[in-house]
Amino acid sequence: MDRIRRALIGISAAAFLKPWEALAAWNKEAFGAKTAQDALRSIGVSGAAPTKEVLIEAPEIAENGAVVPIEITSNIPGTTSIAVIADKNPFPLVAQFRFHEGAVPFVKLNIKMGETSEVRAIAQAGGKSYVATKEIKVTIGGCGG
Amino acid sequence: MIRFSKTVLILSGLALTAPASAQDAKKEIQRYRDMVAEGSPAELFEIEGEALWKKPQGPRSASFEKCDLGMGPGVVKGAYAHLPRYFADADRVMDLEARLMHCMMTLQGRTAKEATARVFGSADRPSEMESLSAYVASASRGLPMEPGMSHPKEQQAYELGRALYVHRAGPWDFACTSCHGEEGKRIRLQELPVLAKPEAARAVAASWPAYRVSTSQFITLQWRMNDCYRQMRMPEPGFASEATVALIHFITVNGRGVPYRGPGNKR
Amino acid sequence: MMKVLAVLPFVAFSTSVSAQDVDAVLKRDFHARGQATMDRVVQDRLQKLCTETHDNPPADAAKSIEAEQMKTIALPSGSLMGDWKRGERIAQGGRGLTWNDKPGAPADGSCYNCHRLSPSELSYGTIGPSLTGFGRQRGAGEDAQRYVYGKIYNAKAYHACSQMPRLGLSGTLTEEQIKDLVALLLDPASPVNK
Amino acid sequence: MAGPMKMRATWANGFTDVRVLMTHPMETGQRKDPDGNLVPMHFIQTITVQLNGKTVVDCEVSQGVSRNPVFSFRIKGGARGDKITVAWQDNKGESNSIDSAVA
Repeated sequence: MDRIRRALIGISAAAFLKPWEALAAWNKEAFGAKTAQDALRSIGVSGAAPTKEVLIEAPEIAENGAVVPIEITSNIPGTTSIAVIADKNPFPLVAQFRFHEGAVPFVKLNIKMGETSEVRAIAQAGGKSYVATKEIKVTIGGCGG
Repeated sequence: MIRFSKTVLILSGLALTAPASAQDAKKEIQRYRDMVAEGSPAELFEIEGEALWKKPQGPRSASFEKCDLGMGPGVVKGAYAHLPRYFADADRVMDLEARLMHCMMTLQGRTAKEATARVFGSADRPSEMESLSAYVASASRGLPMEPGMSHPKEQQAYELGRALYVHRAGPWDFACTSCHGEEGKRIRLQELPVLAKPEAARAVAASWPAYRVSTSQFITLQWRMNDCYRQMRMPEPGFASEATVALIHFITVNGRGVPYRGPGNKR
Repeated sequence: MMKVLAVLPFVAFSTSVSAQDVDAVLKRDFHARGQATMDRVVQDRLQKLCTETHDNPPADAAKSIEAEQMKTIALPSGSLMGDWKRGERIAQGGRGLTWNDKPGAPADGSCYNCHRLSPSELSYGTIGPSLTGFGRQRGAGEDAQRYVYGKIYNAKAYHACSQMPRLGLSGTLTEEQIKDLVALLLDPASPVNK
Repeated sequence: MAGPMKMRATWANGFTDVRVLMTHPMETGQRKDPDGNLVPMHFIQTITVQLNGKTVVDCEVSQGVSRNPVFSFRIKGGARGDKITVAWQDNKGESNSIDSAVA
C-alpha cells in the first residue's frame, strides 16, 4: 500500500500536492526492529563513530517514562539526518529526522521509555555515521501534582 | 500563546555521569520538569475548550457565551483569577467548575445529573469540564489571583476548608496534613506543598489546572481533591460540592496575589 | 469587623467551624463508592483527638490512646520473619482500600511512598524516616521483630497521632504480609541492610 | 476528524524556531483499556516541515513518541511573514496540517 502511494505521489504533479501528500514513506523494517543493532542496520548505519559533536540534552532522571524530553543538536557540518534510539524500548528506533537545505540539524521531542536505558542519537553526514549516547533513569513518581 | 524558551545547548556536553547525590537527583528532576514544561500540550485543551465555550448545547441549545463567571455575562478574561467567589444568584461560593455546572443547568437547560455524568475525562476523551477549564483559566494568564474573601459566605468557605484540611478520618487516619502538613516532605519523588502556607499555596494557585504528563490528561483542582480523597481511602466527595469548593477556596486564598501563569504541567 | 476580616484572611475568624459542622458536611457532601463506604467518614476517638489537637495531644491523653491501641496488637506465635523479596514488592506497591480497588484483592504497604528502604530505589518518600540499614542497626532478634511487626500492625500504639496508617488493624495487610515486611527491614540478606 | 494542532514560528538572530503541538493518542498497541482489551496501534508515522512550500525537515516516527507530540525544529534564515507548514500522517491514513506565518 505504501509503495503504491509512493508511486502515485511520484507521478502526480508536485504543485497540486496537499501538504501531507509530500510526506515520506515510513520505514517499516527499521521501526519494527526489536534491537538497536537491527534498527541501525535497517536505516543503513554501521559502525557509527562516537562523537562529542552530537549533543543530547536530556535530564538524567525522568520522573515519568511516558514523557522524556530530549533535545539533539549535531554540530557536524553537512548533517543530513538524526535518528533517535532508546535501547531498551520494545521497538528501539523512535524517530528519524532528515534535514534538507535550510534546516538546522536540531530537534526537540518527547519520547516514551519503558525503563532506564541508554538513549542514542545517530547523525549521518557525508556518508558517515556518528553517535552520542546518554543514560536516562526512569523512576516511579508520587501521586501526581 | 505558546511559551517559547530559547534552548540551551551548552549544557548538554557536560554532566554525563550518573548523579552521585540526592542533591544531583533533585537538580536533574527539576531539569526534567523544566524541559517538559517548555512544550506543554495544555494549549491543545485550551483550543478545544474555546470551541466548546462557543458551541450551542443542551435542551436550550445555548452556548456559554452568556455564562457569568463573575465578571459579567460572557466575560472570560480575568474571570478565573477571581474564583472561587460568592455568587448571589446561587447564594453560594463557587469555583470554576461549580460555576460552569451552574451555567450548564441554568443557560443550557441541562440536568445536574447530565452535567456531572462525566466530569473527569481520560487521555482518549477529555471531559467537557476539563477543556472548558483550560480555556477559561488561560484567559487569566498574567493576572493576579484574587479569590473572593469579602462576603461572609466566602469567609465561611475558607474556614470550612481550613477545618477539612486537618480533619483525620478513614481507615488510614489521613487528613490533608498527613502529606501536606510539613515542609520539605515528599511522596516518592513528588514534593508536597504545605497548602496552609502562602509560599506553597501560591505555586498551586498560579499553575492549576494543568496537563499531567504521566496520564496525558488535563486535570483540574476538583480532580485533585477527588483523587486525594481516593488515596486517603475515603468515600468520594461530591463534584463541586461545598466541601471540595471550600478546600479549593482555602488553598487559593492562601496563595492569592500571585500572577496566574497556568494552565501548568504536572508529573 | 467585616473590613478587618477582609484584609486579614490569615487570622482566625469568628466564623469558626466546629467538629460537628465538619461531620455534617462530610455526611452531606460525600457518598459511598465501591468499598469506600460512608462509615469511613465517622471519626474514632483517636482521630478526633488528633484532629482537635493538630496532632499534638496532651501527654496523658496520648498515653491513654497508645495503651488502648497497644491492646489491638496480637503478635503471632513463632518467627515473625517472612520473605524479604515478597516484602520488597509489598513495600513498592500502593494498591488497596480505595474506591477503585477490587474489594478483597490483596493490598500493598505503600512503604516507599513515605520511607527510604532499599538504597537502589531512587524514588522514595520522606514523610517517614529513612529505614535504610534498619536491621543493621537494630539486629534481627526477637525484640526487633516484635517491635517492627507491632509498629506496622498499629503505628498508633507507639505514637498516638503518627501519620502512619494502622496497616494491620485497618485490614490493609495480612499477618503474612507484615511478616514479609519485617524480613525486608531486618533480614541481613535484605537489600535494606546491604 | 483529527484533534487540534498548534504552532508557533518565531524569527530571531537569523534563525526561525518552530514549535508544533499535535493532538494524537500515539497508541503503542500494547496498552489495555479499562476492560482489559488491547487498544490497537495508532500513531503518527510521518511529519513534514515546509518553509514557503519547500520541505526543510521530514521525519519518520514510531509509537515511541509521547502522546500529544511536541516537536521543535530550527531553520536557518526565514523571515517574518514566511509561511511554515507542518503536516502529519498516521498509520491509519489519518492526517492533519497547520500553517502559520513566522512572527
